[in-house]
Amino acid sequence: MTTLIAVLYIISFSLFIYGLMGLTGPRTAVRGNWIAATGMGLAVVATLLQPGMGNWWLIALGVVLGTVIGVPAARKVKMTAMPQMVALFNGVGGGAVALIAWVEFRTTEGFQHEPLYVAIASLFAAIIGSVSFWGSNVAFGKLQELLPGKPITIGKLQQPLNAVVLLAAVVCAIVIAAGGSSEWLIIGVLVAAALIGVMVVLPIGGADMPVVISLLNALTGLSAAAMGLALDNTALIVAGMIVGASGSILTNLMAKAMNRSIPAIVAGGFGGGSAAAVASGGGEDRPVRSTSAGDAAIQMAYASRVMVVPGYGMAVAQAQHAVREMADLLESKGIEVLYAIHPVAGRMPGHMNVLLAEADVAYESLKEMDESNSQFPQTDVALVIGANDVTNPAAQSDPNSPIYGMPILHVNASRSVIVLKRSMSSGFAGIDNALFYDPKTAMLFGDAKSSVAGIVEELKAL
Amino acid sequence: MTTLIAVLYIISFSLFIYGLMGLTGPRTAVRGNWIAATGMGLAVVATLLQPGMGNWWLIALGVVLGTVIGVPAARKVKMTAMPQMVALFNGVGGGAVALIAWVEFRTTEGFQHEPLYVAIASLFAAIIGSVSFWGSNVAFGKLQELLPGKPITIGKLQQPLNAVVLLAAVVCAIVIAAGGSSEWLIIGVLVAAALIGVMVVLPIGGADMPVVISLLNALTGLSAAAMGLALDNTALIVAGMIVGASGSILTNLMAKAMNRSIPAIVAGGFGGGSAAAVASGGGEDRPVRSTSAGDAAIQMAYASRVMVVPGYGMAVAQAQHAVREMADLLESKGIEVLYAIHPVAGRMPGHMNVLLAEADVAYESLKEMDESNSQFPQTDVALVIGANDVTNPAAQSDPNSPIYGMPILHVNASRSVIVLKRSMSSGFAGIDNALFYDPKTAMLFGDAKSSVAGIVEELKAL
Amino acid sequence: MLVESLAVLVLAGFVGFAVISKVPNTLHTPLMSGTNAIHGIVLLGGLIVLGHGADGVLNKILLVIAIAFGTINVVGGFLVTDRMLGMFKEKPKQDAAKEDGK
Amino acid sequence: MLVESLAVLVLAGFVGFAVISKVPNTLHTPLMSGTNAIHGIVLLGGLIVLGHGADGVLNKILLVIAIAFGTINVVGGFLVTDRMLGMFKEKPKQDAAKEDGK
Amino acid sequence: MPDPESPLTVGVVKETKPGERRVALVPTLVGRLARRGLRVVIESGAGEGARLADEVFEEAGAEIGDAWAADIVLTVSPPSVADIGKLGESAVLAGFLAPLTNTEELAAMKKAGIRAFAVESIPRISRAQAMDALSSQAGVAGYRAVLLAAQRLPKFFPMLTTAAGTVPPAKVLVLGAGVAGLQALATAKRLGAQATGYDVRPEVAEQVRSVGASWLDLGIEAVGEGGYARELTEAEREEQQRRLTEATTGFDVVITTALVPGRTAPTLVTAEAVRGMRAGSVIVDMAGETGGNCELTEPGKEIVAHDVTICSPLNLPAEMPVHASELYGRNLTELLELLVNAEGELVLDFSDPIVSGACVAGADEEVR
Amino acid sequence: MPDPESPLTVGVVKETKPGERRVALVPTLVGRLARRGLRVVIESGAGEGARLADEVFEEAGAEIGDAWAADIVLTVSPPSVADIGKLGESAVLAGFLAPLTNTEELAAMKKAGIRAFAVESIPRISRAQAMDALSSQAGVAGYRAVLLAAQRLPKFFPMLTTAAGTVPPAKVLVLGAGVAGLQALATAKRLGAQATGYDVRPEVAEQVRSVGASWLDLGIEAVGEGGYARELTEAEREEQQRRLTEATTGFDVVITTALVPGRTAPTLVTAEAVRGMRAGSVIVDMAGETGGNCELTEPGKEIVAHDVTICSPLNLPAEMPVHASELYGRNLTELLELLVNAEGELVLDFSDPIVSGACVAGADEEVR
Ligand SMILES: NC(=O)c1ccc[n+]([C@@H]2O[C@H](COP(=O)([O-])OP(=O)(O)OC[C@H]3O[C@@H](n4cnc5c(N)ncnc54)[C@H](OP(=O)(O)O)[C@@H]3O)[C@@H](O)[C@H]2O)c1
Ligand SMILES: NC(=O)c1ccc[n+]([C@@H]2O[C@H](COP(=O)([O-])OP(=O)(O)OC[C@H]3O[C@@H](n4cnc5c(N)ncnc54)[C@H](OP(=O)(O)O)[C@@H]3O)[C@@H](O)[C@H]2O)c1
Ligand SMILES: NC(=O)c1ccc[n+]([C@@H]2O[C@H](COP(=O)([O-])OP(=O)(O)OC[C@H]3O[C@@H](n4cnc5c(N)ncnc54)[C@H](O)[C@@H]3O)[C@@H](O)[C@H]2O)c1
Ligand SMILES: NC(=O)c1ccc[n+]([C@@H]2O[C@H](COP(=O)([O-])OP(=O)(O)OC[C@H]3O[C@@H](n4cnc5c(N)ncnc54)[C@H](O)[C@@H]3O)[C@@H](O)[C@H]2O)c1
Repeated sequence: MTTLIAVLYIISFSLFIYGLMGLTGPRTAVRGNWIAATGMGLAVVATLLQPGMGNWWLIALGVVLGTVIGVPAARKVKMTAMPQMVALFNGVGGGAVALIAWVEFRTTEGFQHEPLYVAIASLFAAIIGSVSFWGSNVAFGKLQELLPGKPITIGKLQQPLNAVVLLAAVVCAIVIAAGGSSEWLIIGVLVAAALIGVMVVLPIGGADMPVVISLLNALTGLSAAAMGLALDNTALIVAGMIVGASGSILTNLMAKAMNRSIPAIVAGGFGGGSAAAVASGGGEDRPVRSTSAGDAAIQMAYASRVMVVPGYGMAVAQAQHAVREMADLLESKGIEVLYAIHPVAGRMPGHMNVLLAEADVAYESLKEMDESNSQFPQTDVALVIGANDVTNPAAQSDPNSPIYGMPILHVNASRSVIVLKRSMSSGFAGIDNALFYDPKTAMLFGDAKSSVAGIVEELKAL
Repeated sequence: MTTLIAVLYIISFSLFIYGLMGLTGPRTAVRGNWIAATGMGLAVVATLLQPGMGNWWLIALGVVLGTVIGVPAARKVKMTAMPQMVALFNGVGGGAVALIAWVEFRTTEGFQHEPLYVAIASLFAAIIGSVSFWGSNVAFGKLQELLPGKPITIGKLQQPLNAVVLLAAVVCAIVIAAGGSSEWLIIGVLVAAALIGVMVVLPIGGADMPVVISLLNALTGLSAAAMGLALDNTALIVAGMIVGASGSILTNLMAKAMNRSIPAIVAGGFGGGSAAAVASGGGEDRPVRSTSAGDAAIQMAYASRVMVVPGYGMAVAQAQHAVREMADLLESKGIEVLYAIHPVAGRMPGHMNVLLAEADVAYESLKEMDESNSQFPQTDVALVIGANDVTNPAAQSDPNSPIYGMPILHVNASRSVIVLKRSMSSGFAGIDNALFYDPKTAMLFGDAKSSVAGIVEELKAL
Repeated sequence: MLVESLAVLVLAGFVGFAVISKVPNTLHTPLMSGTNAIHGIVLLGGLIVLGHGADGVLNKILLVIAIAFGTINVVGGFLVTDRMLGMFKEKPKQDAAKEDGK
Repeated sequence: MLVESLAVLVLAGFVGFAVISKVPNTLHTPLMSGTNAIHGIVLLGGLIVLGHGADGVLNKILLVIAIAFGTINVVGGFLVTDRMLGMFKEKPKQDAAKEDGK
Repeated sequence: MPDPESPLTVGVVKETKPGERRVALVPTLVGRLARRGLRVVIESGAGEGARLADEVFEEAGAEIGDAWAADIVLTVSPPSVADIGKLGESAVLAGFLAPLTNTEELAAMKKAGIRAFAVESIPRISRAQAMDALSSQAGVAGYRAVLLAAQRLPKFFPMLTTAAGTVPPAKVLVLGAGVAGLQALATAKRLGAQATGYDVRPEVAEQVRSVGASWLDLGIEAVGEGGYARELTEAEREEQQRRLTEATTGFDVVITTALVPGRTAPTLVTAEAVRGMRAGSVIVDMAGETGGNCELTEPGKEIVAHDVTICSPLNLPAEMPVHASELYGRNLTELLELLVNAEGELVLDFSDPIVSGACVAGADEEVR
Repeated sequence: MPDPESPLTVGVVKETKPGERRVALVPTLVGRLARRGLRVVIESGAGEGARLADEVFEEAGAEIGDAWAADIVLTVSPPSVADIGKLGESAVLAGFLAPLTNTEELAAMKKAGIRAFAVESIPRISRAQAMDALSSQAGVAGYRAVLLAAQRLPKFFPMLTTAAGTVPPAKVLVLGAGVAGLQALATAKRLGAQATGYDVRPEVAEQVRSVGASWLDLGIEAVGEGGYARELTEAEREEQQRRLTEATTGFDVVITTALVPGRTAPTLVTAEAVRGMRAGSVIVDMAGETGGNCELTEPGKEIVAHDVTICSPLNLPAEMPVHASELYGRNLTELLELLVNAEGELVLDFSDPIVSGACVAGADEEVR
């Protein structure tokens, strides 16, 4: 029986790994997720097959409770509230670890007859689990706007206070490992860890939350692995460690994609450094959504029509060749690519034509303004490359604007808009563009040529 | 002590993995190899630390013998003979496994008091080890031209014979596992496996040898892993299995790169299908070296000067934009890129100029024939893109050639030449080009535009 | 026992490390969510400890909560991940367009 | 014992699988050579069996040969790989050019 | 005032200036004006220069008749005092009117009570871009200037490596990178020349590079009002000339477009610079109208001095009458659509900066 | 025979044909001939058309003098019978000699004992590419033809989207895709036009596409000897005309280059096709010399028929004399280097297919 269970465990963690591999590519992600879920089902079945299992009713109670709470929560949450949902799920996972460690402490009278490594692993699991539970809950609260999203600090005291609490947790843990068996010790560990979780996450700004959640996720994985060591359960060890490792890499990737460093974020939590600042240029404090070449690539790769809207910035960057290459790639995937040419895009009559002809773009795919405007509503992605004034809705809506009365390209009639430019600064007319603050719009900052080259690369990798 | 050894083993296989990761990238490969070697040293030390080790003199004898034979062999082998050297090293590894399994059989009196899995693992190791030893030796013999390079078969009998021998090996093994302890049984296993090794590799043509060696390499890895299971040695299990898995992937990659399928190759060995046919088009049977976009990319990435030699094929493929992109990438790596423009390249005066100007190649990097010819000797890679007649040495050497007397670009004065064209077929003048058979020349077959695009992709991945 | 587990631990770490190499940004959040669901495996810990009979009411309560937590983590995690991946499902493009239109 | 070993085996397989994803063709042969050197680890098997005392002359002879074989595999393998990787070493380009000139 | 029964008429006159082949309206636009309730009257033969026969206009819905008697009269070049006499009372006149130089004609218009709109005077604000005839015609001129230079140059523009030797690319310098200059740069580059641009306004450097040309940096700046260049000081001008003379020597083709509206064109290419150029080189001076940017220019003529061909075409857009007329006609149509409301009534809203800016005669009375 | 003290002289004569601005040698090549031991004598004013003053030749080492009296005389266009009389006895003459049409002149040469080498007759083998004056001048002609068409067309070549509307790209059709045709296609494409090519030789389709143009497939083939097209049969010709007439209608510019050496040029553009073209369209007929590819062509003239401008320039390369002379001069120099050995002696090796092929007078005697 144990052999069978062990083999099932091996199969199940193999499924986790295989599923995870799938999750890293857009085409295999959906299937990957269900493969991992299958692995999980197998692991649960294998565990229930263990000889001498009892307390079936209580087990059923727990599972039913979890299902009843978890399924509707996952089903009903709005797409925009996904991140906090993940935070919550992560938190309860950490909570479970902490609780199990606590019970282990209680049933073994402070790990008295267990090998030292079991005690250490359990205590590690308890601390990290508790940190993760409380940290995740604070993250959830912030994202759900139950707590203020802005960093909350208690000033200079933050850092020493964090240090003291951490020390308390470690000391309690050492006393237990050394033989202490008073229940207050484990409660001390759990509470101190809880305080750390709360105090580290509270001072972190909302923009950094996804990275923090990912970090807590990796930590929960590690705590699960530690719990696996303590319980001598291969499935726990492997699954936990994989999550710990891949979660760390992922956290790093996410931080990089957002141009943040993990130490800086965590230091922020510890009271050092300043908290996140969202990229902004024009002194505007309206929120701007910025995106990456990878996302832009995926968005376009799954579109059926893309409209390229070139402007002076494409000319300055001399990005026309790169744009053509991108369009070729998209077309080879069966996506229709058109170009919306505004009459005064650029700085001379026919500026865009000259450049696109140089890059050998077919004349037929160049659309005049009127035709373009009737096409935008059937367009999945409008890719604005260094155009600004010619897309500015102020020309239609604001009689005081210097460009009032100029016909424009209604790019925001399309399903989504990606704007490639170097900063939030204005174009020829020197005025702000409301398009950039539209919820449909994502900004890809950087020189147009290198941004497009980046997209090309990502498209090839898909 | 055992704990220390176990930890050392863990460290050592971690070094293997880390080293292997390094070996997959050109920049980290050298270091990766030495990291893996360090891991190996550690594993040996850890093993020698085992309590109760003896026979030190004999051990020393074996190690000294191996070193005395291995080091000079590795040092002196010519670069062109590397593949057969690898085959030989792989073979002795397999041989070692087979010998150890044999001794295990002898010292345990046919695995009589060992768990079944030990017997199975040992027998598996014995079979695979022996196959690998003999197969590798045949591969070595073929590459070293001790055996004829052409496929050797015994006709229709091949397949049934192979089957019979395989059956014999398996039957002997089963009898042993079931309790048989006659030494003839294990000898039977080893000999039958040896026969398989020889008979499967003999019918495979020389061109497929690298793939076969890689396959045997993966098999030796698996046999090492099996031996590790039998000896309950983590280091052996992990290292062997990693080689088994990565070796399989690698074999697959190699086969793909050579446009061959592994089943087809092995089937060839088993007497089915026909053996490898080297790509050839012009009915010529002189050998032509073909290369891949990846190799071309690496060759250029590590050059200091690349000369692009465009011809009519670049025009037909309209590859000029892709060529420019490639040159930009190379230049960003600090490599000098020049274009050698032959006066009659293409089909009209100035054909290449028109195209390269369209792609915005700087006029300064276009070199006339005379200047180009004086630059080739200082050029690392001459990249001939769809040019043919204008590089044909027959124009200088063969008074009967229709192009005799036409000045040509002396591309083969450069350190290496890569020719991009679709086939071995001839150019405007309709004559064969000796350049393509020059040992310095590698052919990259395919439409010039897609070949260059492939090189661009590989350059980005470096 | 410990050392074999350590070997497993280290190898699992390498697997986790090697699997995540280049992930497009769009998949960061689903991937995080997916790994999050996988560490719901802690549910197994609850099952084992409770299944092997933890005495005392408090222990039982704590473990039931732990199991419930673990279950939420697992079930919710996979479901949420699946929803996030909606955009990558076999696309019935026309329908999606129609939905927008409605 | 066996099952823990199996877990290790499977994980190691995944590691091997995940590590080799995209390798430029030029590195195929050095990589093959490098993995070849690593399976020289069978040397350890010889050491263990001989070290723990194999009786009989034939056994001893066989094991000494096995150890010699393993050593050749390891030592030769790493050295040959290193030579193959010559082109990727920190390039003293000028020297190479001069060598050609000589 | 206007009667739906007898709609406003728009007259398109036949140009009389020698060499003027453009026409102020093309047949495709007749329908557009008709939709505004306007009747188009074409002077017979008005479209001849642009190869637009009277019948083609008629097919499009226009009438052939006395265009000068129409309510609104469209011209390409400024009408003479005699022509102004042919206009009806309180007629509206629109076209190039050269308000800064044709003072006599302007006085005649004012006296005759004509309400005249000069396209040159339309303020260059974003909303007015579609009416910007200066831009549309400058674009044509820039393109034609390069064709002219390529015709006159006894060499290839592009680089060509051939069996009979390699021909280097021509080096083209464009002085003044406004609309015409940029178009010239882009066209020269297209034809394969090495194009270099220069302008006093330093921010133009980016624009020059954005058409793929390179920038000649002399280190002199002069930015004036409304996006136009200001006149340079005496010292600046000398310095500029000195440095330009040095730089010019190496070019095969020099195209000059530097105008400061209403003032004599600055001398950018001195006689010394011409002497320094290679035999066979070509200068196309587009500023001939205001005296020319080259010291040796004879406006309207093509001369050879020091073995350098110096062309000073005064009306390049007229050499490409079909598209030039098409673009110009659309500019005027846009302007008319601002002056005539949806009911086809003339409504001059002088609070609109375009209307007040463009109006060079007849505004004062109406505004007060 | 030749005396090292008195080296062979090479004479470069002044062209007399009206409009011929090329010269058979340029100063940069004088030194190259001198290195072969040849003395170059230039007729005064020979370089004028290409803006090459006598002094420039002198600086390069040439003498001004009686070029007709030289041992070897280089010309651009075929000399008249009178000119042939000026040649010294057994002089060598090289240049365009029109051997297939100028029968009278050829007879005069033979009678005078002149050894004449016609560059038109050099076989088109690889080794002779550097002497291939047909190719080098055809390249020039193709480029100039497009410039001419762009000048005459009252429209833009490139597509331009502007505030005053969008201008579509000009559609250019090139009939006959030899050297001149390909160069024309490439140049038209460069200028932004939509270029389409057609030829009877089907293998040219790939070449047309290789310069970025598209191919007009009519389904008629005719491949002759030596890479030239053969004459079509009557039926084929009719079918071709019918289909071409249909296709031609949509184009703004048609450039024809279809020659079959020594025969009347095929009629590719019928009067009907011209009638079908839009007003203002342009035809450049490069085959004017042999009658023209367009039915309405008047060789050497520019006419307007059915509102279509039909140009038939007979000597396009002469309009770009500097580079045309440079390329032509190099072709002749390569030929001379084949006729004169390293010691500066004239050695006519009639076993060489180039020498025997090019020699149109004086060969028979020597060979036997
Ligand atoms: N076509 C004509 O004839 C003509 C003539 C004169 C004036 N204009 C005027 O010019 C304007 C044209 O509109 P438009 O939308 O084309 O241009 P625009 O409004 O001037 O905007 C261009 C945008 O491109 C961005 N950009 C510049 N360099 C870039 C680079 N290297 N990479 C990426 N982005 C870059 C700039 O933002 P960052 O700095 O943030 O990157 C800028 O906001 C109109 O206002 C028009 O009236 C046109
Ligand atoms: N420049 C002139 O004025 C002129 C005029 C007339 C003739 N010629 C003659 O043309 C020749 C020019 O020499 P060249 O070296 O430029 O050309 P070439 O000798 O004609 O060779 C071109 C090569 O390009 C390859 N190719 C064709 N399409 C390709 C594609 N899509 N992708 C990759 N490769 C492709 C062909 O091989 P695959 O089919 O195997 O791909 C062919 O061998 C000379 O013989 C010259 O005398 C020149
Ligand atoms: N509203 C709009 O969108 C719009 C439309 C068209 C033009 N404009 C702007 O109007 C301005 C002028 O346009 P234009 O094409 O009619 O130009 P222009 O014909 O008035 O002048 C041509 C160029 O010559 C330059 N110049 C003047 N004196 C010079 C000197 N001494 N040396 C060198 N260069 C000199 C000027 O700077 C100008 O760039 C530009 O800024 C242009 O962007 C704006
Ligand atoms: N040896 C060489 O490398 C070399 C050099 C130059 C030219 N050539 C070859 O010589 C040939 C002709 O060159 P050219 O440029 O002097 O051409 P050309 O002036 O002799 O003829 C022009 C073109 O017109 C075409 N043509 C003839 N009759 C036609 C008809 N009825 N309809 C349509 N097209 C017709 C011909 O096929 C030819 O392509 C080409 O094959 C060219 O490749 C070879």
